[in-house]
Amino acid sequence: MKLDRRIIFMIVALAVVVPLLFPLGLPVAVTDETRAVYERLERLEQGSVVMLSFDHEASSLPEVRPLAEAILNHCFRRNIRVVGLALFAEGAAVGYDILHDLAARHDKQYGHDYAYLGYRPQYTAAILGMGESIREVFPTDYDDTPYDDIPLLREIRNYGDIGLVVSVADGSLPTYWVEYAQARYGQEIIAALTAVMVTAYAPYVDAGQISGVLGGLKGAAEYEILLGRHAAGKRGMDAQSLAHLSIAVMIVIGNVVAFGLRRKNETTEAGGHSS
Amino acid sequence: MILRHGKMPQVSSVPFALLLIFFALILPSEAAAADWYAAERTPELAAVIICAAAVLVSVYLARGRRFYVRPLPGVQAIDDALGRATEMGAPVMYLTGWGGDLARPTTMASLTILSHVARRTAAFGTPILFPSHDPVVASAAQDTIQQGYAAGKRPELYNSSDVAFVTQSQLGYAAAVDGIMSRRKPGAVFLLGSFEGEALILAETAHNVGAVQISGTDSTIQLSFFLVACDYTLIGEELFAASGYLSGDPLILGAVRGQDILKIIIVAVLLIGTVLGLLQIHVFAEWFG
Amino acid sequence: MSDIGIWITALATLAIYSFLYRDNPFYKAAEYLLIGLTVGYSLVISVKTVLWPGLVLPLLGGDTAKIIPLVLGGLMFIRLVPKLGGWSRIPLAVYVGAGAGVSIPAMLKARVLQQMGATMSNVTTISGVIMLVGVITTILYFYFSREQKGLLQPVAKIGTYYMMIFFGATFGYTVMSRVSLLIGRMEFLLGDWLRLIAR
Amino acid sequence: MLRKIPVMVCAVCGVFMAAQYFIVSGPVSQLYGTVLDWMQIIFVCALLVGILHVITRQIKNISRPGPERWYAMIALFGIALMVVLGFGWGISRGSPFLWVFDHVQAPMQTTVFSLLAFYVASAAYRGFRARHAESAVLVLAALIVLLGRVPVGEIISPYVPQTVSWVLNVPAVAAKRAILIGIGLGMTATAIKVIAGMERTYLGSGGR
Repeated sequence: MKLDRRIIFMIVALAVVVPLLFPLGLPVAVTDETRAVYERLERLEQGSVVMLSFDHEASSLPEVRPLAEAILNHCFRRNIRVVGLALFAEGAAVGYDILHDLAARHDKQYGHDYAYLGYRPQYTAAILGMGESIREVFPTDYDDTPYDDIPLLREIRNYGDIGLVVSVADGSLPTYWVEYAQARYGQEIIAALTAVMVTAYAPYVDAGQISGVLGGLKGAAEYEILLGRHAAGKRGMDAQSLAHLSIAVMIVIGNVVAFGLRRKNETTEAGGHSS
Repeated sequence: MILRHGKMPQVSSVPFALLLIFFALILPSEAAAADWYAAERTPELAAVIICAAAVLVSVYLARGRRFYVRPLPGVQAIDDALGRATEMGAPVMYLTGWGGDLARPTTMASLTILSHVARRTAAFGTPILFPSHDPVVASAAQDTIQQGYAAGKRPELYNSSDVAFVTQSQLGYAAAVDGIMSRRKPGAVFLLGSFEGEALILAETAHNVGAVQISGTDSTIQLSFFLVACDYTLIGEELFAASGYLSGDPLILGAVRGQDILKIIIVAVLLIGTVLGLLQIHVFAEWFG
Repeated sequence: MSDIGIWITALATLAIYSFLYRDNPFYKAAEYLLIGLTVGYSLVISVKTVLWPGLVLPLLGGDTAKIIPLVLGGLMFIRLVPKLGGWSRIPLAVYVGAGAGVSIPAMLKARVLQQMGATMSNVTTISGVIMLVGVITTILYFYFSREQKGLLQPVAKIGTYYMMIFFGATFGYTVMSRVSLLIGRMEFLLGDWLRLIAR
Repeated sequence: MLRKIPVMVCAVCGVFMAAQYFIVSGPVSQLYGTVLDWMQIIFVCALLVGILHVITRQIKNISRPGPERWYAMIALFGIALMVVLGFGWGISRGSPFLWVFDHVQAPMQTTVFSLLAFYVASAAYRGFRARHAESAVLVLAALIVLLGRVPVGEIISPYVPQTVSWVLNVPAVAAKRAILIGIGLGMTATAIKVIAGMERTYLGSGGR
């Protein structure tokens, strides 16, 4: 059965739009993976420093923003200090916005509670360089203030002063954090990933090279539930469910149709090959 | 298939000398001069030495003979696809993906396969379209295709506007390639190299214009799409093996053989480590942690 | 967000979605605008945050050690003159060579040794055994020096099944990602723009 | 000369950068940091060269008659806009540069990417066929993850999410791990060949 692609497109669009307009309120259960990330951050001492790296392009913003916000809400609420940076050019502006927005929401002061270093290209060199000296890699912050003029940064030399690195990523960047910061300097890494990347990092989690993975819009919604906040991603979860369901149904229909055609072919021309 | 024996590039002796001096200094010093040698990194050093030895020795041995590489279904499909495009009187499109530059091993392997494809299409008189996201890759492809046509005695087939740099932007590249596909309607589309998010856009459009799609990539995420959307798919390392199989280049075949030896070593180590682990001897596995 | 901003964003979003119906001038205009903006953005960010503080300011401050990267970077620009293009191979060689050198021990440790260690460390559980079998059979699937006959055939077959599970799971997760992006855009169109849903 | 020098430079840089990993020494790690610094500068310069290519190409297109010239003008307008805003008013909070990024560039990129949600659906409909045992496993794994990772899976059965977790953490990890090992070996082999001067594709035309 040859179906116009546009009919399929329409089904997907409806599966997303309808539940956004008329929410179903499906329950969101928290997975162990998300809980592990939450508990790791709970174990950090107050005042310790988390390095949040915006390792993504602007194109994945709807997935990346809720993830970064969930982590930052947790950090700021627990008085954990945050140093932001970006290893992708487009992450630079996104991270700058998100960090300042969230800090304002929690009444945090720039230079004491958080700082934003900005962007460095060529991630291998940047990640390795920070293992020796962060000041060498970032002589100034994003707004051109010299590194040593920022009280929070003055206390930080290299990974030795960083409790945890969280890489918010839509691609292979956490691999570089593992290969260069974890393997070489023993830096602990957590990855907040778009859903598409989750399976790619499972081996690293299993081998203990990454301490935890927070995955996709669903992971962000779960995290907000753990934080006891009104789950911002919850409405999205209804749409997500319905869209998945409609695609699953299409896979099944496609197979049933193909199977039916094959049976028909076999009866008309015995032994004929299909596909 | 053309064997290129004796075309081995000259190996500079300087890096080998440097490597030798370095290792000669390092190896005996573990006990003596532990202050400047990072002793906790000995497992990595051992791994580097084993790998370098396996690869370099295999490449050296490959000079005089042709190592066997098992045939891969995707490779056999390449000639069929070229034949089909010729029958239809349609061109062939070849893409190396937005994810790779010239320094990436997959791009290098893909250009080797391109050289085979160019020679075959020259024999059939079928033109190749090669839009690229990277000016350096584009210029390397121009050389490769020109040489292939020349080897097939059809140098006049080459058209410089068919083999060109388009744009660096990922989605701009995808849109441009889509446009070329819907206008020129290639009979076969090769998607071999490092692909990212654009992979499915390209594969879907290729299906829409009725082309046979032969794909291969090292990106595990895009592989799941290629398996679903394309007619033949080379999985991960099969791309490297395919380039060796088609070119007969001793440099590539030697490296493939070297990696095969390493795989056997790894499987053996895994089995030994497991047995020792069951006997409660954990020291061995800890070296790897 | 200001109203003008919302309208501009909404129109740009709709211009791109119009491609789903078919290719059209609105989509093409949006596509080219996007190419221009991304190129301009990366130009500004890399000059202002990298080249300026990392090279120009130190040079103006008299840091003579920065002359080497200045020369290497300058040689890249020689590429623009086709006749002298060969000189750009020198910085390229530094880049590729240093990158290759750094990656050898790092790659072997993170991708090979640590993964082997994790595979061996918990074979006392059923899942551990299933894992070990999967790793070995999949590695052997990629053994090219012999035809997949005899013992190697069933082994490689098992490896294929493991890979299919992995690729299927990846496909599922990728759908999840792409749908999330669509949800994000729809929330914008229905919420910020049309105000049909609360934000 | 221009062929030999790069190969030597590449070899020396490669050997040094690999060797320093095993050496604990102040001057060595300082030199290593310096080389990393060079790599960043070279990368940015390569990027700028690429950007200049794009600009000259669009300028060429403007001089040609036909509809392409209008599109080229739009692209050049985009570049010029960001450059003028970025260098004129800076890139800090509240700058017009960031406004354009937030309101035009970022949402457009997101939208283009979200087109894939539709393509995924149509590919799933036509391509996901259980033709033989292997592809049946592929289809099944995709369906399980598709349903198991969203609330709807928990409604179908509480075992669905658990199954998904197991599938993701055991068989999928095994396959991915083997692929990682294989590609790791392939990349290492290539890196060794590059340093030894045997693999010269990166030098571009005429390198090999």
